[in-house]
Amino acid sequence: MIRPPTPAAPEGWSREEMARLVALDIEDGACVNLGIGIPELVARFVPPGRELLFHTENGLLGVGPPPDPAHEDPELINAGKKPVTAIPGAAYFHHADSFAMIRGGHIDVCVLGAMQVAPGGDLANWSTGDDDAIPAVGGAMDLVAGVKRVLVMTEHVTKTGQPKLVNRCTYPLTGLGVVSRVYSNLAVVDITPQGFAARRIAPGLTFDHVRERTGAPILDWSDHGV
Amino acid sequence: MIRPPTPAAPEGWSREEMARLVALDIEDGACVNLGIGIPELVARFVPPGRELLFHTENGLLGVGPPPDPAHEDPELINAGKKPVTAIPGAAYFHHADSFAMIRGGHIDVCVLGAMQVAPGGDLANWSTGDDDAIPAVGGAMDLVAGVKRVLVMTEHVTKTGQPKLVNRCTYPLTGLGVVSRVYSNLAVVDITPQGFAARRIAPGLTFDHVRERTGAPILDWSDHGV
Amino acid sequence: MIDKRITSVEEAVRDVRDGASVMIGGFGEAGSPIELIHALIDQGARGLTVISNNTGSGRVGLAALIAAGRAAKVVCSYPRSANSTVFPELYRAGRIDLELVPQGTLAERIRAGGAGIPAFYTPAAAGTRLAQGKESRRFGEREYLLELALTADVALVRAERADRYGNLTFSKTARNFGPLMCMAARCAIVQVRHIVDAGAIDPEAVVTPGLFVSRVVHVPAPAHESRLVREGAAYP
Amino acid sequence: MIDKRITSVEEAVRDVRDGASVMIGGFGEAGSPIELIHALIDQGARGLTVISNNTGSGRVGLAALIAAGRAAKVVCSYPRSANSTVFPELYRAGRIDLELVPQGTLAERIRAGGAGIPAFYTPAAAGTRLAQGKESRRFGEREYLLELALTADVALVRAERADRYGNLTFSKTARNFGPLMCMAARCAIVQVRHIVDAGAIDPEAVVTPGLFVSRVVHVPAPAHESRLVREGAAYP
Repeated sequence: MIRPPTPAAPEGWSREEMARLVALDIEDGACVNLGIGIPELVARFVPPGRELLFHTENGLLGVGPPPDPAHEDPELINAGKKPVTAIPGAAYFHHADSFAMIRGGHIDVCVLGAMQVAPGGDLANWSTGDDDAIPAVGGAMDLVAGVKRVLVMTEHVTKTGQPKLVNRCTYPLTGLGVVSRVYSNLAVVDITPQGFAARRIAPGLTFDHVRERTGAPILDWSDHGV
Repeated sequence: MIRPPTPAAPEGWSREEMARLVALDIEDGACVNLGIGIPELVARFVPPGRELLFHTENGLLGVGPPPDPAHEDPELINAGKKPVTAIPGAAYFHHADSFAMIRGGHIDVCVLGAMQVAPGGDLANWSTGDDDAIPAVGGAMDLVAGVKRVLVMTEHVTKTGQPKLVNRCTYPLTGLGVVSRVYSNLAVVDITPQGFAARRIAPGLTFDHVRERTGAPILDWSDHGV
Repeated sequence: MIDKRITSVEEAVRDVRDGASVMIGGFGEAGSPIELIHALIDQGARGLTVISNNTGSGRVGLAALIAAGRAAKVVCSYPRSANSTVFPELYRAGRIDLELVPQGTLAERIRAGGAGIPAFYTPAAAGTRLAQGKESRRFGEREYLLELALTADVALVRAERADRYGNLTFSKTARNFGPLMCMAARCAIVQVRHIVDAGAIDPEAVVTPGLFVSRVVHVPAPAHESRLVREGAAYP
Repeated sequence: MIDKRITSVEEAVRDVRDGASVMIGGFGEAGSPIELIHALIDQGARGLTVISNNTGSGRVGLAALIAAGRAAKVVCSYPRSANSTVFPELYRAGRIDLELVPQGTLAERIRAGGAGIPAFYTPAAAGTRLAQGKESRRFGEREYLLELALTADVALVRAERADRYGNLTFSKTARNFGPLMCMAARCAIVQVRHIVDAGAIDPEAVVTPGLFVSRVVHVPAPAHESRLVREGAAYP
């Protein structure tokens, strides 16, 4: 019996493991904005002894964990429009104040998804550029322009196996030279003056394995590359 | 015995009478900013049946009457730094919000003093322009640029008898073409496309008396001039 | 006596004209003034320019207004929704215009409109496709775009409490664009859960001072948009 | 644990450097952080650029800082006072620079600095002497001036309540420039009458969210500036 080709099994780190790596890299006391989707996982992995303050651009600093379903409030949501809670010490504010925080450099870290990242830190994460697609940008361009450190969490390649770390973004840009570091399922990759540099490789994988799945030159600055 | 010359006795309306005229001209429900000094008197003469909402640019909408001395609070003051009260229904806000109200056209009327007013509505009220004077502008330029209707309360002439309604302001301008109407001790004078026009003359005075003390052409649009 | 209370949502939106620009508060359903929007649908004004962060869910509220063909254009940061095809279908059919604006730029343009600032510079979208047709300028090391203020004829906003002066407080993240739209609209119409006596709102905690508000309508139990969407409701 | 509380005003201003730009809150005495200013005098930093609405009263607080010769320049809307000759004398002697800014423009420039807006247009001062040297531009029928954002190394601010996160509320008209200066300074230092537990400030009523604040100092009974001035006090 002939079986249809199946997508490759996920390899490298799981999403939870990626989120844990991101959380470990965020300094104690930081104000953090988590993008919609996978980045939301980061809040679960704040290391003991550290306190992060989570910001959501729809007007809350001090986002707490999701409520149990009985306590969901349609007026207390995050940017992904999911119910959240507010910690003691939280503050609500309007959208102009919220984006003043973002644009004014008062948010230390944001964690976003990506469609493509280029070696200079260019990010494309809002549109495929298809004529038929409904363009929708949300707050992504404001976040990458204003937040001090922009981290990206993403699968290393697309569902069809295309690299997301590329020489040049072919999708419409979200921002130019904005990304600091990429956390993929295969590697932690820094944006450096020399371009992409792998800082850490997922267990069981080789640097060559990562390089073959990266659409641009990449340096091996990982421990096992030293 | 020879006596030194004394200044002319005040003529025409008293300051309180001027304030009453101003108050009568402000529509029910208006938001009003009263300048420092004589304009503050206007609040005492709001006609029965009307409610005005007083704004002070240092962050309060809903200014109430002055407190009795035992209840003065150094943190509840007006733009002239005098103690005030807040009415039930008042709101406090910061300076950027306060001037958003002003600049954004949300204040209906402001009442200001003047050094000079020109026929096109130009106002000079912040500096004599003397080299030795310490320049200090406060919120006057923002007020005249943003408030919908700028009323001026002033003596018709200076202490030395010089007209304050002039062909051209010789003192540094506060704003160009901003004044709607002037309430002096001698007359109520509109700024019109034809220049100054006296709408009302103080009792016992003639239009000629006013004209002689005005440093620019002035029309007689008063009742007794019709 | 200053009293901005209006007896009904119908009365509150009665004079919205064809071709009006209408700011509509809310981020998703949080803060969306669903009863005012439904009243506007009933009222019938057409050719509207709608300024709102989203384009609505299901076939109620903002999505219903758009589905009814009343909006000629939307100015918006995120016109996609997991549970609504109303806007995409009209947009693909060329029957509605879209001005796509980054969310922070949208918020700041509305605030600028309310604050008498005709234009400002922002780094957001510099160097991207959304910079096309915009002036750019360097200040220091960076490139910024010139963005123009947004004002509107009318704002429809949902708040939590109001007094007769129109002083407002909001509820949690339902605040979002409401205070800004009240500033930027010539006529800000606000539906509130509670109307309280003057003085009942702590003057230190007023979010929107009354001078930004024209009309207040009491809607004590507003519909839950997400519940209506789950139930498959359509308006009217 | 995030905790912005500092044990003393001396400790709070210890690292202010010569030549620093320092925003100082207050409108007259309301909101003036007098204990922080006195600590800054004791600390000794010189050549400061002071950004403040006024230049102080008598010979205490801000006036004392200026009298001590610590300010090389002030950026200010109203540097005159009925009861202080400190600034006028230094200014006439050419020993201090002044950048005179209309009050609303000053507030908006500080907000812009905090909000990442490098520049904006305002109608205030267009066509006046204060427009000299500034770009002007028409939008619609009117002329506007381009105004640049203001930021600072340090802000000294007085507030009413703070929690460990630095969330703030203010007291009445002592709010004035405080929230804006907290936004615009790289290090915002705030003296407060009351320090409260996290959660004790209603999250709907927080005026300055904690991320704008670097340090909080408890000054339970701040001096009344006007009383000191009446008594003829001088600092130090």
